[in-house]
Amino acid sequence: ARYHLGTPLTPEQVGQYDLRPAVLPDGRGLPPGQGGVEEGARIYAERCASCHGKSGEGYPFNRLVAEPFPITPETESSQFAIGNYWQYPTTLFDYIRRAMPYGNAGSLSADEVYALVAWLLYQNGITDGSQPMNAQTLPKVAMPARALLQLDPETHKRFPWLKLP
Amino acid sequence: ARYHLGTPLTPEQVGQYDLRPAVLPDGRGLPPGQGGVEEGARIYAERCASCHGKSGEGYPFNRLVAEPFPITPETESSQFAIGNYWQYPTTLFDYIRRAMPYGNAGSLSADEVYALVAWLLYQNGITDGSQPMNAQTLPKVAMPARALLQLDPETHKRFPWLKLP
Amino acid sequence: GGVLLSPLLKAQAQPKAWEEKTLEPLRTLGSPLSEYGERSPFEAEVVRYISPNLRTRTSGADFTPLERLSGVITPNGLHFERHHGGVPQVDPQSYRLVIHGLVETPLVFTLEELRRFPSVTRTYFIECAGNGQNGYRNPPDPNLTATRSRGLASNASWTGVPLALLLKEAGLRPEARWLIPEGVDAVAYTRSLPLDKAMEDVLVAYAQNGEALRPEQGYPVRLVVPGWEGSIQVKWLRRILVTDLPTMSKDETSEYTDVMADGKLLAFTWIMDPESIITYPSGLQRIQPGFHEIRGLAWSGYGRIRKVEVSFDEGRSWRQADLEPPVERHAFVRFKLPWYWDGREVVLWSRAWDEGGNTQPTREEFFRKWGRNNRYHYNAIQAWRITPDGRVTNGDRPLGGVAQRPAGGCGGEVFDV
Amino acid sequence: GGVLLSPLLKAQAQPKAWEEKTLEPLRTLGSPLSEYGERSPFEAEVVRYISPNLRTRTSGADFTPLERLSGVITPNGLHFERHHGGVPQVDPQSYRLVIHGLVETPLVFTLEELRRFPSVTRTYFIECAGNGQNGYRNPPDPNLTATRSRGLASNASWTGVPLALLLKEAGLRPEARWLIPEGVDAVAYTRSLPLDKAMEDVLVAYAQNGEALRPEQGYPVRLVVPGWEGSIQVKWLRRILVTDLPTMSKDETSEYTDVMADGKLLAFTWIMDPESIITYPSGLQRIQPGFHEIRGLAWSGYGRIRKVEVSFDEGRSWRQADLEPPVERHAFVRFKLPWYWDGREVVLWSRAWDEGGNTQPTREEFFRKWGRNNRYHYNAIQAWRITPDGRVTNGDRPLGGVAQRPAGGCGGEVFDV
Ligand code: HEC
Ligand code: HEC
Ligand SMILES: [Ca+2]
Ligand SMILES: [Ca+2]
Ligand SMILES: [Ca+2]
Ligand SMILES: [Ca+2]
Ligand SMILES: [Ca+2]
Ligand SMILES: [Ca+2]
Ligand SMILES: [Co+2]
Ligand SMILES: [Co+2]
Repeated sequence: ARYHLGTPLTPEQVGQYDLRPAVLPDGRGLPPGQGGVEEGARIYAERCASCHGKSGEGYPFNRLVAEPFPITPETESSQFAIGNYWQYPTTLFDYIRRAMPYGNAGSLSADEVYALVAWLLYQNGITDGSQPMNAQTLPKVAMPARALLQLDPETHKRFPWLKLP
Repeated sequence: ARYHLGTPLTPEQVGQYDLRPAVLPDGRGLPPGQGGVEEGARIYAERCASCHGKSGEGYPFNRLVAEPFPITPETESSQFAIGNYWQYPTTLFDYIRRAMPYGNAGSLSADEVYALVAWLLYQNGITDGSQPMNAQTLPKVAMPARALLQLDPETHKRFPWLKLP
Repeated sequence: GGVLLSPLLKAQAQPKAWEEKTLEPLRTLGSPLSEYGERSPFEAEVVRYISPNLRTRTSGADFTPLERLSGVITPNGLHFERHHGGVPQVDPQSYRLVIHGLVETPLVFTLEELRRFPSVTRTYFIECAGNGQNGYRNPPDPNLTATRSRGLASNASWTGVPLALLLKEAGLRPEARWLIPEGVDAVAYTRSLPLDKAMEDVLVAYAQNGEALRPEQGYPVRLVVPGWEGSIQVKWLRRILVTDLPTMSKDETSEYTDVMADGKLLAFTWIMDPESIITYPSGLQRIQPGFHEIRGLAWSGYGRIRKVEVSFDEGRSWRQADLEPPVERHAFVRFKLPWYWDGREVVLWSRAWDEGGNTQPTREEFFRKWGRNNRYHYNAIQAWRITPDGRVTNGDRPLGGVAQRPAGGCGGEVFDV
Repeated sequence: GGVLLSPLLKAQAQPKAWEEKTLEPLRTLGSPLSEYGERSPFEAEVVRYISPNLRTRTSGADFTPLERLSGVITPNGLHFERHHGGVPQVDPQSYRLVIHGLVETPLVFTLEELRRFPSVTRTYFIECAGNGQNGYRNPPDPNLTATRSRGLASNASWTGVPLALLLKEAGLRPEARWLIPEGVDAVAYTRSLPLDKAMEDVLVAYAQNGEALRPEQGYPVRLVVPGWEGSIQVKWLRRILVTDLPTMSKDETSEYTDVMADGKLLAFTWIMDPESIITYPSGLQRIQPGFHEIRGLAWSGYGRIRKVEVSFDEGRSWRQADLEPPVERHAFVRFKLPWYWDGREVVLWSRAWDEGGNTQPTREEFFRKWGRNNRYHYNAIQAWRITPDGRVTNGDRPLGGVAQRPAGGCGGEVFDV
């Protein structure tokens, strides 16, 4: 501290300010709790379907469900969605907790978010839906598009230490 | 003409556009016509006094009448006016024609402007009021402050050819 | 008389040298002093372009009207917009920035405290990774304008505190590698930013072209990440988590991840490639034969622009344009080339070169590398065709293959479904 | 535990680390896209200063709020104003510029034609010759602010056509020496400008900070005369008479003519002397002990600023401030100096040096040359006094002699009677 500006925060204060913690690909930031496909389907219908379509096919807003095959250069960009394009399962929890339902984020419990994540992964053909999602299971889900992901070569040149999780 | 942009004007067109010609210190730009102190006093009372005071003493707008001695560094700047500060008689015609009465410029005839100029010079003690003002007489009036006027030395350095009229 | 005849004729050929209205302002007093000036009412139609699809969207983008502007400064009212949850209204009194995670002392700053730190003012472009998205259309849109071609980019003089100073104030732990900045908008927008870049030149900015940031650009505080894609320059910045891993947020995985022609997905394509756009003459303008100054803008995320070239024969030969000084790093540069149009059909191209030796590809070259269904980082040469009637239209060449239009992505023009 | 104790204590000493309101924007969607952005409503009180005497005046001036701004660009809505017949509203369609007099071919230009010429964009300050007028007060006004001290100056990126090109287009006759530019306002404002300067760097400008000129700055076209007093940079330009004599117009004789201490009157004091003003900390601000970055603006009509010095002991010793790049000719430069205030009373001075070796005088030195009743070209060092309570007031020293306040002149603060 060289300028003596800013006020130190206690760990408690940091926790209070950290309303929608960032979830990291290794699972840090995931809360206790869990949820499965069935509750997910129910919550989805209630809280999400009006914007993302009955089964996640999209409209008026983003498509959420795709084939579980990663995209190819021929895939229309309107088809890009969780199943074929998302590369990390943890992103789902992170984003739904921080931003959804749109305009009313923060209104879902941790269990509800886990359930929605479980349903969306299942609906996208990525999981078989048998396992509830929680802080242990979610980070282990393998996303098909991850196999296609590489670091931009220019970024690699500039930051040789940088590795994708 | 290297770019062939812009439209040439005939002398007639230039004349029409030159609504309030610039008056130069040698009298160029002054129109035919003339006017004397008496008409000047009458027109002043009608058209000017409401803004510049009954006898040109100012209020709500500029003071127009001062002692016919040039200002000194001790003269309050609120006392600066035609008699003690203006350096060229032609400026009076030029400015009244182009700008006065304020908000209604262009409404005075050449004779009327000459008359106002005659009255203002007389009122400031610069002329004895016996001569009507016109394109011949006006440029010859000697303004006391002209004797104090010098070119800014920095301007002289930069433009050695430049001389004050 | 003979000498004057030709100018006389020209004067008479014109409808009228001036109008009654030309002289009107001389007749009445104008407006008094005012506390905050507005534009002339005659400029009211110079506005950002909002796609008809997106007029009421709180997640979308609009475009700076590049061809209506001069010089390199983007006026604050016309800086392009891109947001994912609408423009929040933030009270500067209650505003806070928190730095926490792998630091010695988590700190909270008020706006006033941020402003007390040593400040830096620099001119930087900000460009959406989706800029140029209309270039993915095939066949090209004949009615493309410079605005719709490259208007998701703007340039401003930003003032703020170097992020490095704030991080040092909190004290970095040795394991720290990444920063996760977060916005205080309705989607708590987040991205991952390598600590190295932050220590180099990232600003925690509070002013834009001299005044406080505009709400659309993050009032009261945003990140400015020189040369990098706009989406990483988090606005309405409420906190920065210092950590050892990137978060792989929604906006760095389901958006702003690039689909390449070889089938790969590229993560973290942060640096914006060199770019240029001729703004005059440009799409939907109409010109007369005679002298014109070709004008345009160039910029690059790799540093300074070194030169801009203009071709009148689809790249067979090039003429070098003048660059208007000062030519700043990671900032718009105005280029200019005097030109006499003889009235014959012509196609204009421009390409920028930066100090790293990078330049812009043709469309064909671009798509050899980037996927046809990608939505980002299009920086191929933009062509303008001038037909003998003086009309300017999109001169881009159609590509082989299927007809297509981009969907999703930065949301500049299309529904994101 | 022990290590954390001190930060903990500090955190508890503060009223609250954040407020409920801090988190509010996370809860609701923000505003959708908009065509022309406005300032945050929280910035509404950052406005130009209009003297209570002049609120409704159509001849007067108002001040740029220098201490509320960052960097060097003056936002267009806050550029200082000065006019003699109100701000006319000019229709760009009917607008014309005529060049006549000692030319081969008198020409009339439409705005579109002016824009077709080769263009130049440069950042230049414009300063009213009456800037600093409050410095003529004796004793000094203790409540002076940076705005009221030096706010009749602003800085913008101007785009236009070099006047030289228009003059060459009309063709100059050999006797031509002077230009008489005229405005299309209610007083048909005129001045005299030597042809030499016009051929050097004068612009016929149509854009300001990227967009069209603002009405108060001459929409659609004004002169920009780099480094010279603002009053010669004629706005709403309707014509230029080319001639062999200056006109000695009202505004170069009854205004903007300088009364010197030796009793002489100086005509044509065009070049603006070097100037600097500390904007932070400055008059009526209040600061806390601890770190501060002293910030200010400097400029000179003689060219580039070479250095700015700050004194903490009324000129006995000086520290050199940092100049923020790019340092441009005839433009505002931002200077900065890191400083730790120990809470003891101190007086801050700044002085600018330009590339011609010119600097600013003290008040005493200034008045040895300039008349005490002059109203223009005040550029003496501005002092700010900081008292132990952190309040900043005018630190200028009273002069001997009679009490006085300026009257008339640029009309910035006083009635012109
Ligand atoms: C009122 C409309 C609305 C509702 C209700 C809504 N969403 Fe969304 N959703 C959106 C919008 C708009 C976006 C795009 C935001 C952006 O542009 O970043 C989005 C984006 C998403 C995305 C990211 C899609 C992608 O590929 O980028 C996911 C996942 C998502 N929503 C899940 C949900 C879930 C789960 C719910 C219910 C809990 C939900 N949404 C409810 C409007 C809505
Ligand atoms: C409605 C108010 C008004 C009326 C009527 C008016 N004036 Fe003025 N006059 C002004 C104002 C305001 C100014 C200062 C303009 C400026 O700031 O440049 C002024 C300035 C002048 C000046 C320049 C003073 C100086 O020393 O700078 C002269 C001379 C003058 N007026 C003469 C006249 C005459 C002659 C008339 C009548 C034909 C007239 N005025 C009528 C308002 C008025
Ligand atoms: Ca496609
Ligand atoms: Ca006095
Ligand atoms: Ca998406
Ligand atoms: Ca680009
Ligand atoms: Ca006066
Ligand atoms: Ca000055
Ligand atoms: Co990218
Ligand atoms: Co002067």
